[in-house]
Amino acid sequence: MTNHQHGSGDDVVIIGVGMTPVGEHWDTSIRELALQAIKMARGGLAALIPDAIYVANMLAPALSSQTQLGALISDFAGLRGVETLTIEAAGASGGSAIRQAFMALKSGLAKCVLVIGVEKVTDGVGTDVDSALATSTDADYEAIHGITPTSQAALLMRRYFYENDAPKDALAGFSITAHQNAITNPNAMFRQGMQPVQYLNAPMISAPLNMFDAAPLADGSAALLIARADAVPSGLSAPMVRIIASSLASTTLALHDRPDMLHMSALESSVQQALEMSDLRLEDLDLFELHDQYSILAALALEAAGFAPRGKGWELARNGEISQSGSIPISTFGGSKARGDTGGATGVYQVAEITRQLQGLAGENQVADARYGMAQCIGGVGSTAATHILARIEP
Amino acid sequence: MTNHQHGSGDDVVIIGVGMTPVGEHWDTSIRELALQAIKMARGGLAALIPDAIYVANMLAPALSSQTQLGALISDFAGLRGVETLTIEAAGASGGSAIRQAFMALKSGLAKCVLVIGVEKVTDGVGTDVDSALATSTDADYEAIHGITPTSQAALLMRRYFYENDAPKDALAGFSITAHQNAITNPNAMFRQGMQPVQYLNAPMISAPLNMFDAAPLADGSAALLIARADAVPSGLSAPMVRIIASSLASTTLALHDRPDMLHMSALESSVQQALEMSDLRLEDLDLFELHDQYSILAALALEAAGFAPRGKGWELARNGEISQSGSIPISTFGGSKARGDTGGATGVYQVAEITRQLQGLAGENQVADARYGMAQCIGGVGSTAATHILARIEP
Amino acid sequence: MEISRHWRLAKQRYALVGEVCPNCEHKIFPPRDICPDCGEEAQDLYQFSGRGEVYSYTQVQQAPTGFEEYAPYTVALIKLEEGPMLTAQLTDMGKRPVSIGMPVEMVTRKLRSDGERGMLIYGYKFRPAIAS
Amino acid sequence: MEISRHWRLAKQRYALVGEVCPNCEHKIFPPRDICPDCGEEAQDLYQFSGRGEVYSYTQVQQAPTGFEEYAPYTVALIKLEEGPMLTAQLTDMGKRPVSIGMPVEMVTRKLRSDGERGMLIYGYKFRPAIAS
Ligand SMILES: [Zn+2]
Ligand SMILES: [Zn+2]
Repeated sequence: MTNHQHGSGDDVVIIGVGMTPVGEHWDTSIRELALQAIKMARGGLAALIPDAIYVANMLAPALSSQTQLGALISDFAGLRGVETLTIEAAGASGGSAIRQAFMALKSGLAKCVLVIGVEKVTDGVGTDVDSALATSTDADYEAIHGITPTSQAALLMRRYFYENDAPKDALAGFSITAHQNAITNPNAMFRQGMQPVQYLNAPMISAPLNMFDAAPLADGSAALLIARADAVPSGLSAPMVRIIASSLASTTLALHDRPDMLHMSALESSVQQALEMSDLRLEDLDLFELHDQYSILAALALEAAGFAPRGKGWELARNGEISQSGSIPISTFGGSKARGDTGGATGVYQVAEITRQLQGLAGENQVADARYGMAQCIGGVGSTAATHILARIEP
Repeated sequence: MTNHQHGSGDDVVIIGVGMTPVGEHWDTSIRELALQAIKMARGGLAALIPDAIYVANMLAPALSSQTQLGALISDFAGLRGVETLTIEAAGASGGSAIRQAFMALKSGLAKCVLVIGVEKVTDGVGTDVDSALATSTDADYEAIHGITPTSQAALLMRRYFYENDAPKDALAGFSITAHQNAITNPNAMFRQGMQPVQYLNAPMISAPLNMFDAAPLADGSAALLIARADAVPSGLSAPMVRIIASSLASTTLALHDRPDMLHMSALESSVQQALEMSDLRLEDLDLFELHDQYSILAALALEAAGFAPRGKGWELARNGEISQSGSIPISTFGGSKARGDTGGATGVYQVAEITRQLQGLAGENQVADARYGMAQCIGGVGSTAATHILARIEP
Repeated sequence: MEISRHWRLAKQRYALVGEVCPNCEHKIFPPRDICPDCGEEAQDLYQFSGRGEVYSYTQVQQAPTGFEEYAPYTVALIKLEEGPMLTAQLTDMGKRPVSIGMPVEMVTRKLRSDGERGMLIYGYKFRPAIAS
Repeated sequence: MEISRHWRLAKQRYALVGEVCPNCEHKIFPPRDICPDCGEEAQDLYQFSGRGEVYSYTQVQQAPTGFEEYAPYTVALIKLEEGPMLTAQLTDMGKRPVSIGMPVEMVTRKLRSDGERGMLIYGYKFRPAIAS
């Protein structure tokens, strides 16, 4: 294993983190929500003007009738004139924007990039939200049949249970763990925890997928101030965290086009690439913020990454290995499931949360002695996957 | 002036170009349209698998109910699995995607990137198209008042005429030149040319802006295969062209928020940055593909770049300086005005056309001895501007 | 919305016309210009039989805009006997329970109505196979 | 669409309430959290007089969805007497020709109707100034 402590000038480091609470922000517009996260991320560094601002978003064109979020948000944040654009890869938008920031910084053409994930779901109502979500499926051959990401996850779930002969509550542990971890996360939407019996009695929303198998879609914004090591200002108040690997991979957009849909190839290859880039092995990772928008996706993500053999991902949720003190903690602040799912902003929340863990600033959610964390967000039910590995910088 | 012939390994070169005709492609879906351009760009280089595919698009979420174009198009093009995402900055999407490719290549994390601009306008009808275009304005404070980019251009035009005391037909030359150049462009939508009298008699679509002051919005796709010099395969059939400068800048999204709206600050600063990066002066440029979606924007772009003093951009269109043999040829294949406006794909068409010019493959549209060309596409009426400078590589 | 798109897709949606790769003989649906198996151009039309079996299924409770009148409805992944998989609704089920592996056949039905403009879109759904 | 958004913006739209920067005294409309002039937080509410003049104007022939019933209509950039510029429709013009520099004042009118759900959105438009 490489020693990641010998830094060089083109190292990519996170120097500021901001997250708004996730929930229904009826009184807050998309620009205001983004600004809240930006202010936190820029904290005491207001004098540091980012060279570029990348906005990750998937729903604003449909739900807020708004494009050009880059210019809108940059100007509203008092950063008029900056290089800016919007990046979209559905639920993988956030990780994709971080990937672009990583490359911009590595190129040396930017010294400091601000990445903002923002989603304002409550600008839409009722069936319009479901339609907007369905745009991440194949419009011509999936959405036209009345399908949504939720029903696609249910199709995967039913097949998974059929092939692996899993018990009815096989996935319950993902929900229970996420809700447990959210209790102490002030940004989380659900902080009451949940019991196994609640899972068993939960109403179906797309059988066999029940209410606790799906994450609530809600408003939220997270921001990261990321810089090259040779451009980091002195006197930072919090420890820095390094992004040591970054990758983005895809597969078919349509679920039915995949030769083997229970094998999440984009997730697998993005993890392989990230491990190779970081020169780490899976065992070196202390936590894994995966995209648990649906319980089944958590199981499949663990399998694709290699933490469990095919068909056995659900067992990790049964025996405590994904809990805060387990062998591979996931959703340490509640994940999409209990923190709330913020669409295209998800990947930015994940990296922000891992940063808190590696800084040792995770409070009651702290994973003991966390040195390496991996984040993975996905677009659609596995069409795109962005994976990042972060490392603690020893003081 | 720097000698741009001493290449180095991280030089960014265009090794493949594809453009579909612009028009109403009723029978072609967005994925098929993109594939047509990709096939041309990859030409004899099918063995070269790009490391990343960036899709530039602004209207698909609204008009085709489709997001995740990256995964959709990559898979359909036989490039399943590749790193891919969508970039949006309204009309500047195309140039923004090229900018991201430029940085990815400079970083060394990618050796070859495929950039695809695609817009499928005819998936929408009537007022839905105008609504989709209006998403590039400020939804809360502009679009809600019934404004569209066309009426914003008209507001700029009326004020411009008022302040500069310009004659009624001051901008006619932009249309006439563009239509003249399009006659010999097989990809152009309008190939009949036009006469001054047609401009004078044209119906108003948003007075004082007439039918010939606005570009027709239509379907089209353009693609660029871009590589690092150290990864270029041998035996290319066409000369290569180098991207020697790349920049992206912004200003306020809302027109009313700009302290001086006839001064296009994003356009100006992106040109300044590109000139500085290329170590060129304006006089060194042999052509300028500007974003002439509206005639007034052409005049303002020439002023912002420095080709004319404030309020005098229109005079360049009067005395032939923007024509094929003038001092600064623009819209050499018809521009958005006569080739057709393809929304987020525009910037990719522009760079593809400049490539043809610098390769000496522009046929009857050839600008004599073209060595340096500049492309600039803009989002909204000047909210975002992406500028690139390309150089011929001497054989 | 999107009138031209639905017109364009009518052949595939009404008649289940896909392609066969002239190179590797892989059958392709939905249609593509490039064979996903061998990378060659695949443009020979192929008429599918419309027979297949249920690979997975679920019941949609919360329908997107344009599908409200049908909710709840059952969507499924159907593996066609020629090989390809597709997404479609199940119809004409009566009281029959759905199961994985169940034989089904294609029928043409109304897929959705486009509220404001009143456009109706037709295409394939699948029902229990009457005979194999 | 977007019911909460329009509810949220009602104060600005009905009453032309913006902000004044506590630092540089710049008047701000539309409202912002950060003063574009000096970069300070700007959150002191400020009631604009509603008087201003036409900076530019045009007539919209081809209206976006939701505005068809008003077309053709005149949109303008209005420079408020306190400094800021905004975008709004002109109304109650009668036969009076519009011109740059024309004094106008704010009134509240229906901005658009949201077809399917029948929601009406009200807000500021500007008419020729009756008295200055
Ligand atoms: Zn084949
Ligand atoms: Zn101030």
